[in-house]
Amino acid sequence: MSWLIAFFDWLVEFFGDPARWSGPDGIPARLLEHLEFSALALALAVLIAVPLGLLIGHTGRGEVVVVVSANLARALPTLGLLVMFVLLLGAASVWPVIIPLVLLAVPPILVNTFEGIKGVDPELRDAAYGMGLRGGQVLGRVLVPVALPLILLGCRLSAIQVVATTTVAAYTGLGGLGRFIIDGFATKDYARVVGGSVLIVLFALVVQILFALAQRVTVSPGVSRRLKVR
Amino acid sequence: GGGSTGGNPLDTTSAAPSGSASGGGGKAVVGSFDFPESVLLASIYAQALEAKGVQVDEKPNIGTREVVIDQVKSGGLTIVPEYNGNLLAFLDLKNTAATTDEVDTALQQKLPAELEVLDSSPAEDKDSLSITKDTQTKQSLNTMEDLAKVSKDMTFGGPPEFKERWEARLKEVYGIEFKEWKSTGATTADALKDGSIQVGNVFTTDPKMAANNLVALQDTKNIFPAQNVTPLLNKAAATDTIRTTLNDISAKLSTQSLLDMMQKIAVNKDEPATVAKEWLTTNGLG
Amino acid sequence: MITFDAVTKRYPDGTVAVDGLSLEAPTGEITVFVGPSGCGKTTSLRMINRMIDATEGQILLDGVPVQGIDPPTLRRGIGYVIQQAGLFPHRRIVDNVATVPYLLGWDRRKARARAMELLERVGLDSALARRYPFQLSGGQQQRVGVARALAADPPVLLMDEPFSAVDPVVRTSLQDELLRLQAELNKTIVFVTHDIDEAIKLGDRVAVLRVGGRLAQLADPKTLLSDPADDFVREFLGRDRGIRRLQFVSTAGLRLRTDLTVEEGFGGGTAEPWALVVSADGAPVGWVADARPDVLEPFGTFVHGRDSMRSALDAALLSPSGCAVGVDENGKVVGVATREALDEALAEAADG
Amino acid sequence: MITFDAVTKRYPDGTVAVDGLSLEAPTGEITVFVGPSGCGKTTSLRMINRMIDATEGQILLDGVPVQGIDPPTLRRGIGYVIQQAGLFPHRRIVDNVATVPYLLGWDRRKARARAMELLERVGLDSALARRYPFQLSGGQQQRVGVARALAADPPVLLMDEPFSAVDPVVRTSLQDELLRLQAELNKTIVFVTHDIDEAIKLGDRVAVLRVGGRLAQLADPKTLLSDPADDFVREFLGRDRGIRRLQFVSTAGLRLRTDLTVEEGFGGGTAEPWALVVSADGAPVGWVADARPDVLEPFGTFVHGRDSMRSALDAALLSPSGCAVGVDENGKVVGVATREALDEALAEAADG
Amino acid sequence: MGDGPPSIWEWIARNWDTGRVDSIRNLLTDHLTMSLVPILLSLVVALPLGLACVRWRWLYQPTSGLMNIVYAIPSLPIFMLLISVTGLSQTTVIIPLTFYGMAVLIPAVVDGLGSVPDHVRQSAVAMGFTPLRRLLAVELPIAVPVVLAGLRVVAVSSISLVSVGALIGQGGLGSLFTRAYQNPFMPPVIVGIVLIVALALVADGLLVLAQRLLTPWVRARKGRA
Ligand SMILES: Nc1ncnc2c1ncn2[C@@H]1O[C@H](COP(=O)(O)OP(=O)(O)OP(=O)(O)O)[C@@H](O)[C@H]1O
Ligand SMILES: Nc1ncnc2c1ncn2[C@@H]1O[C@H](COP(=O)(O)OP(=O)(O)OP(=O)(O)O)[C@@H](O)[C@H]1O
Ligand SMILES: [Mg+2]
Ligand SMILES: [Mg+2]
Repeated sequence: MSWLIAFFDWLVEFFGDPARWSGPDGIPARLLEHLEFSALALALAVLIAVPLGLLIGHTGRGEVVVVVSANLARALPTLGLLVMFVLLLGAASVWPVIIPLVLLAVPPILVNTFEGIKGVDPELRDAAYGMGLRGGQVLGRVLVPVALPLILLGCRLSAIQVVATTTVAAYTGLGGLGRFIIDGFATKDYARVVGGSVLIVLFALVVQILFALAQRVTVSPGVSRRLKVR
Repeated sequence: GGGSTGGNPLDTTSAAPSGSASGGGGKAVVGSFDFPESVLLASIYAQALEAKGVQVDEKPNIGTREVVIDQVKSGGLTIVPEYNGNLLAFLDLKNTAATTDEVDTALQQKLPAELEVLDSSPAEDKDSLSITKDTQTKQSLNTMEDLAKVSKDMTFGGPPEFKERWEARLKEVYGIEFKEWKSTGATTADALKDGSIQVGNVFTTDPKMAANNLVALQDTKNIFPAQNVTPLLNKAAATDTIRTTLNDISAKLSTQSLLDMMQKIAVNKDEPATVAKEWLTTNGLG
Repeated sequence: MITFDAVTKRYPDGTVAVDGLSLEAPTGEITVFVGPSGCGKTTSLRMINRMIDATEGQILLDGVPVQGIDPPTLRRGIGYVIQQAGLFPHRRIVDNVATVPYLLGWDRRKARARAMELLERVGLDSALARRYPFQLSGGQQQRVGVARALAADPPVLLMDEPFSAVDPVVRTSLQDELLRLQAELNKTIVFVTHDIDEAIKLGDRVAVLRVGGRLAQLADPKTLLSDPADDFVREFLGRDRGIRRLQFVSTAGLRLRTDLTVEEGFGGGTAEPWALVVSADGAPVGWVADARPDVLEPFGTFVHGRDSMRSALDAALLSPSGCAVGVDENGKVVGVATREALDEALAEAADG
Repeated sequence: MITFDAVTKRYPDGTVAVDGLSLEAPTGEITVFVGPSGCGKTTSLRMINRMIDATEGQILLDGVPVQGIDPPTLRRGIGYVIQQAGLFPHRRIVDNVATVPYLLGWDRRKARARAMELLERVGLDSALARRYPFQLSGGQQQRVGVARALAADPPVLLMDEPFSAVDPVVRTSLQDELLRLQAELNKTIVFVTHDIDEAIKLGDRVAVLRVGGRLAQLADPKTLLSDPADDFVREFLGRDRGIRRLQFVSTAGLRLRTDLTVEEGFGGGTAEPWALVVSADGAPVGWVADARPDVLEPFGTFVHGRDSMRSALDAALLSPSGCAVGVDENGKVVGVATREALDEALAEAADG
Repeated sequence: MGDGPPSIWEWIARNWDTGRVDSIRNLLTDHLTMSLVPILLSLVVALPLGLACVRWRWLYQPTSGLMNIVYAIPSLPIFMLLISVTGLSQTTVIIPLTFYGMAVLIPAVVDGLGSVPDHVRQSAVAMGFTPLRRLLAVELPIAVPVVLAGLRVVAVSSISLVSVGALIGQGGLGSLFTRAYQNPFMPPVIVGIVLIVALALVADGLLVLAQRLLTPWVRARKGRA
């Protein structure tokens, strides 16, 4: 119980402090930074992984590459990459943070996109070609809409991991909500650690909700089978 | 921001203090802060104690003072290489003691019951506000008083806890206020060099000072207290073996030897443990 | 007309799926490919719309080699129906049907109107048009598949075991539907099945393939049943070949006797051992034997002129009298086919 | 014997799947449940081994109510075969078959030996025993399913559409296999199918159910075909009822003429318009007409005494002579059934 | 000991086994402990929880919702908060990693049991399996491939996640990263990354091997186009 009370006290202390809500170390600024890092990393990952997944899933060539490289990328320690790129590129730019995050985000998107496309019923693919759709049309008008739930799932998993992991950016002196956590830990200000973590979890939940909404809007009810039968 | 640590329910923690001196050597957990010099000092302590038959457990690189002291209090750590001035500032922010003696005396009064400090070593590693030689020439800054005039346009960088401890004091004593405070951990020196900050908090024994052409501004009003290397102990776990061993080390340690050793670590990339061992052997303590 | 000219398909792994196939699928007729599993039916079919390219020989569409036509363009002019219908799950039924019109750049309104018309044509309620495929039963989906293939009014229709995933009752109704449609539309249809009954029911011509992709026999169903080219075909046709052949013999020429009926309620008999009791409105009621005038015996009927001799024979076998009752489309008795009359007709059929 | 005594099953959602069903499945016979989809066949079957519990009424196994028996114990004494075979994908074939013996605590060696014996019995090569299910064809899997159900030699076997997922050719061979096995083993079998042909082929007794789970008719197949209880059953039996009935009429009593054969190579004719040419070793070669002595016309054969009248009729219809050639088990001609002889036999059958 | 920084090979040779806590060898052992324990622990916990979720369907929604949240919490603050409870021990790292593992494995167990074809389950019932025996002898073995697939993800990501613990001084090989960061030097980073990836791949390979051995009945069926 005392745990819960302490937790609540911290939240009040953190969110209740008006100074927290402005300035370069305020919640809005940090949130924005966090959003920038995560969004940039995710966008890059999507730009890399989705086309690659589509290509490999569609042509059926390079399946082994996907599996192996996805596993390899999952195994890469983000902290290690972060340090490596700081040492290589200096701590001033955002790339030492963005590159590891992209590497983190690529595997789930790649694997899900690939599996999604590959998993489309071959009969469907056949029917599409049989009706005279060209390769690109088959991909864009049939395979992608049908595989969309899986593709979005991959993006969602990646987004959440990225949001949670962007925290580490603070270790090298960059901003984001991780600042609250690292600084709070350094000064043993648990209110800040807890407040920052709660912000990140909320952020992740908002991301989940956004993806759920995106799924509702973009995935055909015929695929999600959302409609009641009769 | 409120950095209050008072009333934190987690301050009294569970880990039981390791049982006090038992027969031969006893046991000790030697921890360190998350910067190389602290790791080096901890390694010196640990290896010296081992040589004396103490069973040592090392926990290097834990984090900041705020975290580490807690662990010493609770007994999670037995020994940490401390700096007397910073420790005092941590325990009593308002204290203005400056010289080694003043600081040590004040420290004895303020030290919580669970803790114990041993003799301070002559070796010292002071905090500083540092700037690049470039900035120094351009703006002709030499002292912290000079800095006060231009600081409003400057960005400061240092470890996160530095702001908590010094923001108010700097303003009060020198009238220094910065445009922005940035958290730069181990990269403060690099940040100074690439210009993302103009003033940084670097230790005077940090080899990066020389390597990056940095200069420390003179602390004319002595707000940065003496920073002699001083072992901090958990009283319950301290034994006489530990006390004598560590006091012997403190006696032999000098600022120059600290500088030399840090040079080996930073430039030659020798391992702290190796450097520590070397020093102990040379000084007949290993 | 679709012409296979010495077509061979060898897969990269060496499998010869089709071997020197030459045949013609005439315009406006249903040509059925039938044969055991793996005999190359699907391969043959898919070479027509170039889903698979022939290794040797060529396939001509009204005299034009398909190899010369860009595959997507070729395919848009050929309807294609497959087993699980292959409907696009993410599109509504109406849009599924309008797929090819959209591809051809038709105006949206026009394409949809066409789709609605076709849904009606294949016997689907227009309320289904706004549904998604998963909301339809298997048989309904299959109908949509047919409608979709017909959407751009292609002259040629390829159907690969389109009805084999639905249950027998639905299957029969889909077959009947297809025959009805074909009577209206007169497409050139190539139909693949492994079910010989389906082949015989639907085909104007049936091509029996044997494993290895060689043509065993190409003939109309009746000839196939009466003159199987070899033991393989005979075996494949299975039992009842003789009886099934009767399906192609009309009852139009079957001699009926009208003097064997008595009206219900009138006690009088006929000169023969059996008499058929007929109700006031002309419907058959039962046979009575001379010997036991009060017992009604079962009877069997066939629609004279429409049903085949198979039905007539069946009707005869259902009754102890050995006679089949001929009725008109409304079920009114038009006469009785005695065993002698049947024998006569059967003998004629066998000769012809 | 399995007895249904006024059994009703009402599902929690209110669906009445089985409604007051009373019938008996006699020991050592195959009782087939047949009916349209959703008529409660599966539900009825599963109430026997208590996979589903009856809402009202009771089911007796040799007079003992199944409700009183602990379900696992009950089930171990009842073989169960289903459509997808339901083999355990993670166990080798031999272990799949030995499942129930293992459950009953048999010694491992003994259980395996039993499994091997059964595999052979259902016609599977013992080399397959060490394979996993996915390495077998659908038909082979189904055979394993039967072997598994028989493993502990249960007196009762429940089969729920066991053969409906395999192709027609394999299906026929599985049915034949089952009949052969049953002739050896004499189990009490309850067999569910929606295919009336299968029901008629396999059943000693056929129970036709109508939707709502009510019994429409329970009879042996012959009676079912000749005397359908009502229009529902008649409709369900479909066309060819008369012809199919002949399946149950033996050709043993069919009168054969032996004076219509001529030996191959001998130019001489007979007094009749048709003569059957027979080779030196007694095999039929073809019919010759008096009018065209050098043209061999096709013929059809039946094994006299073994085949049914249906085969004989079919054989007759295959030939322009209108006569069926009777042969013995070795294919040697034993005589010719003329149309008159067939008519006679058919008339007799209709009367009987 | 020469002047100037050592080459990566010299550095490895020097640090491989110094007998101190931070020798590469010791870090490797620590790393293994801190990653293997959560992998095993999460499996042990997720199995019964997954079974419960299958048995009581209503449990699954809240459980998976909770696990989704757990998954969204960054590891770092949990490490930090746990220090006050579990101290500077490996437990501090093991606990959150176990939860992450559960977040992946519970759905895997549920999906795995869901992958048991209904006809297989039915025929097990019909042959007289008792519910427990059916679970152990039929359903769990068939669920193995799906569960193992989840376990592979857990293994690889646990091994890589342990390194974050370095930020509180408990990161196994991850401490090579913080060290190299504080005292800028590339070889430790490279060694750390390579060893972690190698560990992950070895673990993954072992699991693939385990899958081969445990599930000889699963073979990629080469479908034709
Ligand atoms: N892509 C391929 N590569 C190699 N061999 C193939 C390929 N596709 C089909 N085959 C082989 O070619 C032969 C004919 O295949 P096809 O699919 O045309 O048979 P089918 O008559 O349609 O059989 P089914 O009735 O089973 O559909 C088979 O032996 C098959 O195994
Ligand atoms: N668990 C259930 N809950 C509610 N209704 C059910 C359930 N199982 C079956 N039914 C209904 O009970 C009726 C009989 O089902 P059953 O499965 O016995 O039919 P069936 O004759 O085996 O059909 P099929 O030939 O399709 O297998 C159907 O209307 C079905 O929808
Ligand atoms: Mg095919
Ligand atoms: Mg059923």
